[in-house]
Amino acid sequence: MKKDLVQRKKGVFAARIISNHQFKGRFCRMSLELAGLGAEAFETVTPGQFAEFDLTCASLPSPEDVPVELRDAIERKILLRRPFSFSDVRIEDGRAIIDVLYAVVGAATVRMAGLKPGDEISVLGPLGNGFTIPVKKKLAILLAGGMGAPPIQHLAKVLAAGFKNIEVVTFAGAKSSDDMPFAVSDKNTAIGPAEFPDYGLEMLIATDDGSTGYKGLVTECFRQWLQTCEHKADDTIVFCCGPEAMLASAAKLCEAEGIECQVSMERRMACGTGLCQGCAVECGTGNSGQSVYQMCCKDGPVFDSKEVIFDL
Amino acid sequence: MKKDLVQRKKGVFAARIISNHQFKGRFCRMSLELAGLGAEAFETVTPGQFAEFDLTCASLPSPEDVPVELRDAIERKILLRRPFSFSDVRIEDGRAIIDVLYAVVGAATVRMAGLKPGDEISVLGPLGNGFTIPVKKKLAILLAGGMGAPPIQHLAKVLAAGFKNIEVVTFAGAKSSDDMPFAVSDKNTAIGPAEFPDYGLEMLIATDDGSTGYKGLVTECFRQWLQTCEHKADDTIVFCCGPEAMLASAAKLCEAEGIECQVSMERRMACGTGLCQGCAVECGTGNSGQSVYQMCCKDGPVFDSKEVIFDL
Amino acid sequence: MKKDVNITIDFAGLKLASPVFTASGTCGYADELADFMDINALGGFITKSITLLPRKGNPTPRVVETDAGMLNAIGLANIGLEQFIKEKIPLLEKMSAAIFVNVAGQKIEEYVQVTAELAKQPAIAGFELNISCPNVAKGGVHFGTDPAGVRRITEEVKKAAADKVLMVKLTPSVTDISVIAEAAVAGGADALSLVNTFTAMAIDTEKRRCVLANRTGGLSGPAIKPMAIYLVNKVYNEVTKKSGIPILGLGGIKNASDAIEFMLAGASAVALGTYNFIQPARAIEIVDGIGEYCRRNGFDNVHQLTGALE
Amino acid sequence: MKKDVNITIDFAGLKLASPVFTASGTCGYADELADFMDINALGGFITKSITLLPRKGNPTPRVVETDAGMLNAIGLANIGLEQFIKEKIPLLEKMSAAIFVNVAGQKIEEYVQVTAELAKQPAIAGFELNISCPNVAKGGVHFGTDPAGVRRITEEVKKAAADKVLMVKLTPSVTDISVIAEAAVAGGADALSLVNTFTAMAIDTEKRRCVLANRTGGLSGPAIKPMAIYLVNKVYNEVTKKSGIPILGLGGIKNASDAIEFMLAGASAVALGTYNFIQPARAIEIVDGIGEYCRRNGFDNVHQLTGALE
Ligand SMILES: Cc1cc2nc3c(=O)[nH]c(=O)nc-3n(C[C@H](O)[C@H](O)[C@H](O)COP(=O)(O)OP(=O)(O)OC[C@H]3O[C@@H](n4cnc5c(N)ncnc54)[C@H](O)[C@@H]3O)c2cc1C
Ligand SMILES: Cc1cc2nc3c(=O)[nH]c(=O)nc-3n(C[C@H](O)[C@H](O)[C@H](O)COP(=O)(O)OP(=O)(O)OC[C@H]3O[C@@H](n4cnc5c(N)ncnc54)[C@H](O)[C@@H]3O)c2cc1C
Ligand SMILES: Cc1cc2nc3c(=O)[nH]c(=O)nc-3n(C[C@H](O)[C@H](O)[C@H](O)COP(=O)(O)O)c2cc1C
Ligand SMILES: Cc1cc2nc3c(=O)[nH]c(=O)nc-3n(C[C@H](O)[C@H](O)[C@H](O)COP(=O)(O)O)c2cc1C
Ligand code: FES
Ligand code: FES
Repeated sequence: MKKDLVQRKKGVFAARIISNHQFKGRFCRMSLELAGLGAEAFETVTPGQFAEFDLTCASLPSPEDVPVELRDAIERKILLRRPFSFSDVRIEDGRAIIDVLYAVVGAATVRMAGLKPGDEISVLGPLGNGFTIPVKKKLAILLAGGMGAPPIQHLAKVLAAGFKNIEVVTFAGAKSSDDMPFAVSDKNTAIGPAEFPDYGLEMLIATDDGSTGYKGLVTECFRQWLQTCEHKADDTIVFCCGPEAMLASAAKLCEAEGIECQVSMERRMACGTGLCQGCAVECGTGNSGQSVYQMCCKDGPVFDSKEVIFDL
Repeated sequence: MKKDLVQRKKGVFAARIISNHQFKGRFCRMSLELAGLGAEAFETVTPGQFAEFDLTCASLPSPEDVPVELRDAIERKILLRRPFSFSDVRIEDGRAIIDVLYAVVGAATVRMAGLKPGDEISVLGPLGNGFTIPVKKKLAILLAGGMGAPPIQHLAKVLAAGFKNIEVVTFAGAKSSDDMPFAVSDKNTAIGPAEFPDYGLEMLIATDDGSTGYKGLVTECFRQWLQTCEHKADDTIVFCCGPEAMLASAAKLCEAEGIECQVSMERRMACGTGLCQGCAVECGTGNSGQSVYQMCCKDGPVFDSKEVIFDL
Repeated sequence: MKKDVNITIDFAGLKLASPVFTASGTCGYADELADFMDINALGGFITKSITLLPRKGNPTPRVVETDAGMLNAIGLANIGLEQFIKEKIPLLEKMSAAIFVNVAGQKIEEYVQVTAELAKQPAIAGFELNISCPNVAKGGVHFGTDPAGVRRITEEVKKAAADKVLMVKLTPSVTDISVIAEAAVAGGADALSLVNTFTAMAIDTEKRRCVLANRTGGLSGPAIKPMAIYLVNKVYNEVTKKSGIPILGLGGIKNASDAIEFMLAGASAVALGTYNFIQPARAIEIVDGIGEYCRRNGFDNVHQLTGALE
Repeated sequence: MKKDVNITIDFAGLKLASPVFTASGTCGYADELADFMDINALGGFITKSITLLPRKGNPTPRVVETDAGMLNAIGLANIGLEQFIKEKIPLLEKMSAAIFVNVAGQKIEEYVQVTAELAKQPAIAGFELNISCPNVAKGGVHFGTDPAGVRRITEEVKKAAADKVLMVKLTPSVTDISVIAEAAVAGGADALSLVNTFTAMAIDTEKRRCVLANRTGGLSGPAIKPMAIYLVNKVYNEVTKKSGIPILGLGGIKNASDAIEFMLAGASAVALGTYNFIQPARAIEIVDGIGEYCRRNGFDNVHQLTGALE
């Protein structure tokens, strides 16, 4: 089975856009298809892993079609790939289909939003280490903050499909309803993004301004919920992805409660493959008081929250 | 009529691609449409004028779809606009339609070939000075070498349409049949590109390798033809566009024969508007033996051949 | 909501309509740009380098594109002092922007002579001393790399400039630009402009020849911006902040956001160079964009941006 | 039709499989790149800078993209000499490419100590002396700008390097790079590599803060290529051509065509840096592309390209 192993390693693959559309404000969904070796490489992706997309070949829209605040930014001649995690990866007819949920925030994502079905981009991946699901847990709590949603969605699906004995509760937070990177039910309550209910999972929503769901930080919503939770800390695990402040506060809470917590970190990346040492995440080294930098792309992006010294 | 004048001045305009396709080897034809002020500005274009296209926004094809010899070149992050003359400009329903005939030769033209109907690019123009048609001439000889064809086609049409009293003979040359930037009749004789016969003009073709028409340089073909020509030198004018060596040899021949000759020059351009002084064409200053640099973009691109000191 | 922002600036004693200039050698003699924008909203306008005698400049090719940049080796092509006064001053007189004449030469005496002659012209607000052009065999960048030389030429030209503003344009290609800036200030410079282009080369691999007839050229455009920002910030912190001498920042500016980077780094005004070629109305769009930025961020006076980097 | 081209080269006495290296700090410890290509077709492999003691490097953000380039301020993060020998040498031993260890430090003694220790390792072919890193407070680029200092450090390290090849990596940010190159050669350098990154800065205008935690960083990538080509050509013409010392050319190489530009300008070999991040198999594609170019242009030996500029 040596051949098999070699073929499944990460690589640079051509991916074809199947669909790509802006569905709400600056948020877009894109599906990509990889065949052959690419499909094999992406077959075994775990939630939290990511890929680096080369968007330099994509066209730029007319300035009028670009939000005013991005017009200067998009004139930069881009060079580097961009990291994206997946909201789902599946195999259909021997091809890997990758779903990406993304926000248009700058020079590369503006170009990305202009990709059309049939267009091809170069994808480097899969990269990094995803979430680890310890089979003996009984409760998994998923926390998604803002654009941290995609890998959490991916994880929710994997848990629903393959870990029937683990109960899953999901929390999603954002500044306001408009900043939720998915559709929210018009009941303005804790009924979640399109995908989550599909997986039959419980979902709670929090917004800073109360425009949907709980009014306040998602970590505060989670904290209150936890007080009513009947599972033992030992049987529980928390998975988070979102802004660093949110990860830090979830980590602190979990540490206090003795709950295992995995956080997916984000850093500016030049390579995504461990070559450049650009994506440093400061991590403690036991009780020595010393710290080292680990690489977000290679050692992460998912870390045990107790290791990370958050950069706030 | 002051307002009119102001509106017709050159400017930066959005142009919409109407059609764009590769029709033979590396040669493509594109039609663009300009509305409003753009249409007014381009209404009065004369053959030999040009515009600067911003192609930085256009997408890049997959490397496999690019000729091997261009694969490295197209990785350059392009910055500057690119100059193109027109093979035709016409007004339809108040819009200006511009036809461009171009060759895919590098980073910008590869992107250009990927533009699709409906896409928009920014066009700066019209620029430079085109050919001047002295009404009292009786014979106009048009010489097109390789990619020098577009403005000559444009000129042929204008002559056919508006100067019935001027007889027109066209010569088109290239290295070989494949390097002719237009379809050639399968009779392998002096029957010309698609557009020329439409205008009812006589057309002679020369190829260095004899693959179509006269075997030899187009200027040599012209020289031989001239010996049989019955018009007086004074009644004759020659218009040329093509490689500098061809222009130089046509200029020399015309000077010897006492025939007026206008040449359309090509230079690497950074601005196209006279700002950078990059596109210098060396020109004599009468009998002083002195020379000055004139700007191809602003003083040309069409020059009286007697002025130019060719750079060979 | 729209707060009134004052975008006029005081630049070495000159009252300018805005902090945006067009850079020497990239804006013709203003008539070319006037086709595309209202040039009176510009704060300043800097001519192509003027030398005592007319210069043809270098043979062609003189320009070539590189990644996010371009090389030029124009070679200080210009019509010379006499014709400049006769033909161009009347054009420039009509502009409301402050006119700076960029002065170049092969010997100090030449700089002095050109400056002294032009100092008599009321249409001219000041001079930009080009001791940093990489594209000429003599003079140019050679003057700009030796501190004692910089000080001396600045002193001499300052005398010739009489009551006009003297701005010294620095080359980026030195080990420590602050030493050169210090020398220019010591010599009496009223303002500094940085940066000029970086010496560079492009090779045509098929012909195995340099693309430019002059072999080397000056690199400009977005590619150089991060280096230019660094150099402006360095000179601001180490030299001009304490002496109060304004910096004209340039090098790779594309848009208002880039211009603001320069101001935050320490520039009092900015100049647009290569991008004039791509978007000939961009200089004015930058004026508007800077005003917009001030409004959005609660600055009521554009000069508050200068050095406002945390 | 396909002529056999010899793409092996002699580089300062080392027989290399090809003239293509991967550049320090951009290729990990080789295992990362091995996922993407056959690293044995590389001529040489240069490690991240190694210092005597481990260095954490700078806080984050350490990288930011700029037009056609990027800034990095990694800060010489590395595991230190001891761990390098224990953990990385066994990995590197398996490679057939010539292994160069990039050596950095804050004092000459540190450079000497690291070099002397590593000179005992048979897996190592040579050293690249980093006297040009812009991202550390002490040492780094400061060593690289003073000719006397460059000569001294080269002499000292040369002794410690024993029979290994000593390559000195030059900073581009000096007034006259040939003076520095001359000093390195006088100090006993067996080869020169140029260029390292250019000091630069990027500002986040919304936060009014430098993007990099370290404020400044080193500019690399396609943006710098025309400057790097010029500097290689200058050092080749003025210094190494006569002394026969080979140059490793780098700075902004994207593909074979860029690599060939460097060789025509005077480099004997080239190194790929930033582009490893974008196309991790590119170094090998460049090896192939150079061979193809030689074939097409009638060169039967790749070394014929060196300095073949008209
Ligand atoms: C492992 C990983 C997974 C990711 N997954 C997703 C995803 O699924 N969906 C999604 O929309 N985005 C995701 N991102 C973020 C995404 O990579 C960036 O939004 C994208 O690179 C922005 O590119 P741009 O050129 O459009 O914006 P730029 O012009 O590069 O930047 C826009 C703004 O964002 C800031 N910025 C850019 N990158 C970072 C960064 N890494 N950290 C902090 N600030 C930054 C810039 O300062 C600027 O203000 C992920 C990032 C990482 C590291
Ligand atoms: C006034 C004018 C009118 C033109 N009209 C047309 C036209 O109608 N149709 C058309 O196909 N082309 C025309 N051109 C040429 C066209 O501008 C170039 O082919 C185009 O800019 C190439 O861009 P690129 O990025 O694809 O190639 P690049 O990568 O820039 O260059 C490709 C190759 O061409 C060479 N090259 C590029 N520009 C020039 C130049 N100006 N002079 C000499 N060599 C050069 C380069 O050295 C390189 O070998 C015209 C040029 C001028 C100045
Ligand atoms: C084509 C061209 C010509 C130039 N000519 C001059 C000149 O004559 N004198 C001068 O001091 N600078 C000259 N410069 C330098 C510019 O004024 C400016 O310093 C440089 O281009 C950096 O700015 P940019 O990146 O915005 O172009 C020239 C630049 C270009 C591109
Ligand atoms: C992320 C990064 C880290 C680097 N680290 C080092 C280093 O440790 N030592 C060194 O001598 N050069 C280092 N360099 C410089 C490169 O080796 C090279 O000189 C420079 O990047 C120019 O080449 P490029 O444009 O191909 O990247 C680094 C460059 C980058 C981009
Ligand atoms: S992004 Fe380069 S090491 Fe992580
Ligand atoms: S192209 Fe700039 S002056 Fe002609």
